[in-house]
Amino acid sequence: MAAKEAYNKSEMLICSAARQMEDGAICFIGTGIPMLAAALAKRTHAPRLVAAFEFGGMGPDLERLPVAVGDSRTFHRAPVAGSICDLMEAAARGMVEYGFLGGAQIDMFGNLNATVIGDHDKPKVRFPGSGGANDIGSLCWRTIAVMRHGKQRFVPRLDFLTTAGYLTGPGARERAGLAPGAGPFRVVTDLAILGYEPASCRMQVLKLQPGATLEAVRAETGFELLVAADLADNPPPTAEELRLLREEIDPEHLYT
Amino acid sequence: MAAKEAYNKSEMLICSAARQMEDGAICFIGTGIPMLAAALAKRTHAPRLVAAFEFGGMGPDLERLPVAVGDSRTFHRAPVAGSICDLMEAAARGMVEYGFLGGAQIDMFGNLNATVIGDHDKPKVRFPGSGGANDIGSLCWRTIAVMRHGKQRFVPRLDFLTTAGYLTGPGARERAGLAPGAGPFRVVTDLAILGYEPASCRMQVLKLQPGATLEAVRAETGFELLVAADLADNPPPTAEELRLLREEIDPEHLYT
Amino acid sequence: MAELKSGRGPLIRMLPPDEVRAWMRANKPKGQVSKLMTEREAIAKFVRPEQYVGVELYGGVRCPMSLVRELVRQRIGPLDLAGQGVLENDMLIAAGLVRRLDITYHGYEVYGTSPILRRACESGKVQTVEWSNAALAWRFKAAAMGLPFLPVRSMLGTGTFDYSGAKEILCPFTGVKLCAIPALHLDVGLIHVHRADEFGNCQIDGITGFAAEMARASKRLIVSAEEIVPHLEIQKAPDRTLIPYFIVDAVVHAPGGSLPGEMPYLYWRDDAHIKAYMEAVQTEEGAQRYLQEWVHGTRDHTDFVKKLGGEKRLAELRAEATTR
Amino acid sequence: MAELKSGRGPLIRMLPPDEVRAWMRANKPKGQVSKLMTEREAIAKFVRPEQYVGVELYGGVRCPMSLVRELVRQRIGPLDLAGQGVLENDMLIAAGLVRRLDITYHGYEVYGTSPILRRACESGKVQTVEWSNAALAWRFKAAAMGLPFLPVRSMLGTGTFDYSGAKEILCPFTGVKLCAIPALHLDVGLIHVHRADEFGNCQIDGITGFAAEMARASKRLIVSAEEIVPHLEIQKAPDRTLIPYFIVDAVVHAPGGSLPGEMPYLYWRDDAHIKAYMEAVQTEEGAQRYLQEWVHGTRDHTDFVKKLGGEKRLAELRAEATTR
Repeated sequence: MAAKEAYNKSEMLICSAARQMEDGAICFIGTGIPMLAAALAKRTHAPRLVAAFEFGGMGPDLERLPVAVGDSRTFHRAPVAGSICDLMEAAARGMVEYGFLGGAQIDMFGNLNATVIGDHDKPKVRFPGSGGANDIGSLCWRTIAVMRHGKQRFVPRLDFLTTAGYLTGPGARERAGLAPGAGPFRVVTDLAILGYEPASCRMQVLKLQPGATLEAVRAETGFELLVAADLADNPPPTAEELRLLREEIDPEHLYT
Repeated sequence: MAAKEAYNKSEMLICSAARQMEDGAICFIGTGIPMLAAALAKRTHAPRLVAAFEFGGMGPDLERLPVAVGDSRTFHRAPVAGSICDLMEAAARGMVEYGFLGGAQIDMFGNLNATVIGDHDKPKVRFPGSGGANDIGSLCWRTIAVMRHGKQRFVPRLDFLTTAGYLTGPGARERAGLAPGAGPFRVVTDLAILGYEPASCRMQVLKLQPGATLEAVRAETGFELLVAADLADNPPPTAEELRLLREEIDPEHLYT
Repeated sequence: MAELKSGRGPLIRMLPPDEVRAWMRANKPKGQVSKLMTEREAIAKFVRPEQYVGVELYGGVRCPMSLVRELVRQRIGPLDLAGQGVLENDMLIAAGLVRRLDITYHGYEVYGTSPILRRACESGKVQTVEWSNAALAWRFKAAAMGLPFLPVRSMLGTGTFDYSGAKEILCPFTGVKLCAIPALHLDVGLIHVHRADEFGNCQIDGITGFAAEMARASKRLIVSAEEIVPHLEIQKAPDRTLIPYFIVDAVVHAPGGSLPGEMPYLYWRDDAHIKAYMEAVQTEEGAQRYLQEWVHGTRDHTDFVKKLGGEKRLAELRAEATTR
Repeated sequence: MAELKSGRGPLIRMLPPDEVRAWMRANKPKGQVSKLMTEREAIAKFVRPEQYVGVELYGGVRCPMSLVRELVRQRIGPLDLAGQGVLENDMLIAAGLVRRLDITYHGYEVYGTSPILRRACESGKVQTVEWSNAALAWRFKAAAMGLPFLPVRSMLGTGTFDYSGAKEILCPFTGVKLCAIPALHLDVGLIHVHRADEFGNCQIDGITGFAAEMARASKRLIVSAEEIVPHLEIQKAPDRTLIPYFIVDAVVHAPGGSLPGEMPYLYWRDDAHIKAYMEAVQTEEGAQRYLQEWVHGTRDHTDFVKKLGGEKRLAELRAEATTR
């Protein structure tokens, strides 16, 4: 690989996440990687992507990168600056296709923990908590988790189930009262792009990141992974993606 | 009575209704007599009266008389131009003290009919329906009905119960699920000012309009009326009230 | 729970939210695309017989009259109606296009009851289900929130409840009795606004009535606007976008679209015309004559405004508009 | 219904709406009276130990920091908190004033978890009850609607539900399972706005977060405003009044009141200060040193702004503000 095309893990995550976004769709975006990914997607294959931010901003130009999901850049030159209820209720009505999520732990059904390690009332580690994640996981059609791969993150059993993935498997979301037809869609990590096998709702490897092997992915995953029949390689960030990211989107390297 | 102090029934109703309003209170106002009464009250004893209109206007100056509960005069120079949910929910929170109501029929518990005469599905007469009346009767602390007296209006049994008064008597509102401590407060007619006897929730005559007798009130009422121990006379419109009404509030005599 | 009552309904319209969710996902464009079209195109494209339709605001104020007249011109019916509206619903009923009505108030305010409603109901031609004003707005709000129902504290204990489609429930936290009202989704909603861009981002000046809720409760939403503005104007004040583009299906340019009703801050209502209308509709024949002359007798909204007196009459009504 | 679950709670705050109704009737002035006062007067007048308090917005944006600092200065606690807020709640917890927290998100967004929250929770000093962001906003909305609860479609099936005070219910119309969340009334709400008049009519520019709902859910509402404007300015645009006077109890003039956070369109956040804060609070001692220097070490908000760099620093942050 030429020197100018060297890239770090963050850049790979951002480019991989950007590629999951669809033109003309509404996506809930959180702080950090999803914001960069959305900014990148808007400048590449998805100019009409509508980035939605849970506190009310919707469809900003993303000329300058927001640093908080409520800051003024989340509604700069946007068609809408509304309220949290407004946007969450739009999601409840089925208007929001994608939601980006993160977390400290994920299980094979795409359930996420962003609350605690250990006992809830006397936790070993207290994380920030659900925030909008639970709502995004409950209300959006498809959620995309972006995380670093690792056994302490891809766990057989969550310490706490903050945000619904497929819960205990097929039909479990619907039995819990969540709207049908929705759920986890992708997990983007530094080692792979993962999806879910429709019949079992279990996580499966779809693509390997450049340089990663299936063995490496398995070694960093605490539960049994399925593998897609057409397992493919995720292409590395292109020179243009990296240029946009470094020169236009995050020139001050706030995030990368 | 001097000629210049002659007045018609509408004027008497308006002046009587205006006197029921309290300074610094929020009152739901409907089209017609309540609007004139509110405009008069603001110019006399209640300059800080806040007239609220169900479609969102609140606290207008009432310099020009609204002709509809949603027109632009209901929020002219007002602090708030909101929405129907906004104002109705403020009433649900206990913020609205008074509500004015009208109707085709009223019973001894202050229940009102503004829906039909005869069978609901094949009515003899179809009236406009509840509109905001049912909400005002359910949510405001005290409602004031303004009606012409007459046996066909003051009836022993309503054809249809559009808006809750005291329903079947003491405790009935609470049993139905309505918030406690609220209910009908006054009935202003061309013959009398009526209230409700607290123990029985039954309508009682508080004051007689100028020239009216208790016998006349009873003759025009289709149910047994209680009479306040301190039955008094309601003073006729003052020269100043009439002047304001005729010269400032409704100079084109749209309503009087 | 045996003692909890239900209104006898019927529920003219009750869509499961999950069905609507899937419909919204499949049918609403989520990117910003131009939706500008004529009133004729918009009505022909989105309104079908047997549908459930609603209009906003009320009392001849900011009313989508140009769209309603076009609906009458195209004679699309029978329709079910969400029942708020003085001139709009009145005209649709007069045109014989209405089958059932979720009524809350239908009358002429100070001018009393509607002879058109009276004839329709007293003859049994139009079936009514009763609601309060707020209950109907809250039913839209339930739909706007993506919920199948909302609890409210109106209607309890009354005939309005008994002849509605509401149900009593008990609060799971406090045990108090509440009135549960079902979400109300429109097949087509009609709203007139002050300004919109080509994508459907809308601003309203003054009270907003139940526009925010009804717009979000509409499967198809046709917006008419006094003014079509460049997108940049919307972008400069995104906090004024009451109705966002992604819930709008058609944007129709209609200056004077609320006539003969009022448009706050822009023009006052045409009282002479409204009075003439009210006199005309006292009889069935008069009502039909009015429709013939003012609706079928005008090609489109521009033609209607011209017939009303054109720019000269508009200037008079603008002069009477309420100021800021 | 036996299979329906309840979160294990506890409900830190659940007031019967009828009690709040009566309280609102008795205690809120409904006419327009001046409520201008200093931050010191407002906090001293309305905040008491053992109360349930909440702030808006979130993430160091339009945050009522001047009021929160004054609350810390007056050392009023223990308090229960509605848990949204990066800098505000963090500072109140650091000051040892918080007992229980209805948490949804408490962290530094891109900068990660809050060491202050970690120390408070991991030591068991602060008890948390879990909610989602929207659930907390909807709990305020329930209170704003005068209801004891709202049904929602979040939280179901998760530990967030299990460790909340929510309950499962069945929709009386469709039979679908829903999450019922109880109304959340604040004893005192703190909100920072762009402009207000002396009576408390408030305008906000940009996103409104959960200001409309939280304001209406507050028994006492203290508003700080960048600018106090003549009532006439409010009257000329009554459709911009997001928070009406009759729900406001105190109006405090606080230019730069959101600092070190951002105020949309007016000034960008003071990143240097926020980073220094985040470094300081890595240790308990550092957190106390920060409070000593920047809160107790400043007399009032004016003094705080002066210490931050006064007009010169403000001018820099204004230059970085997002444009329209």
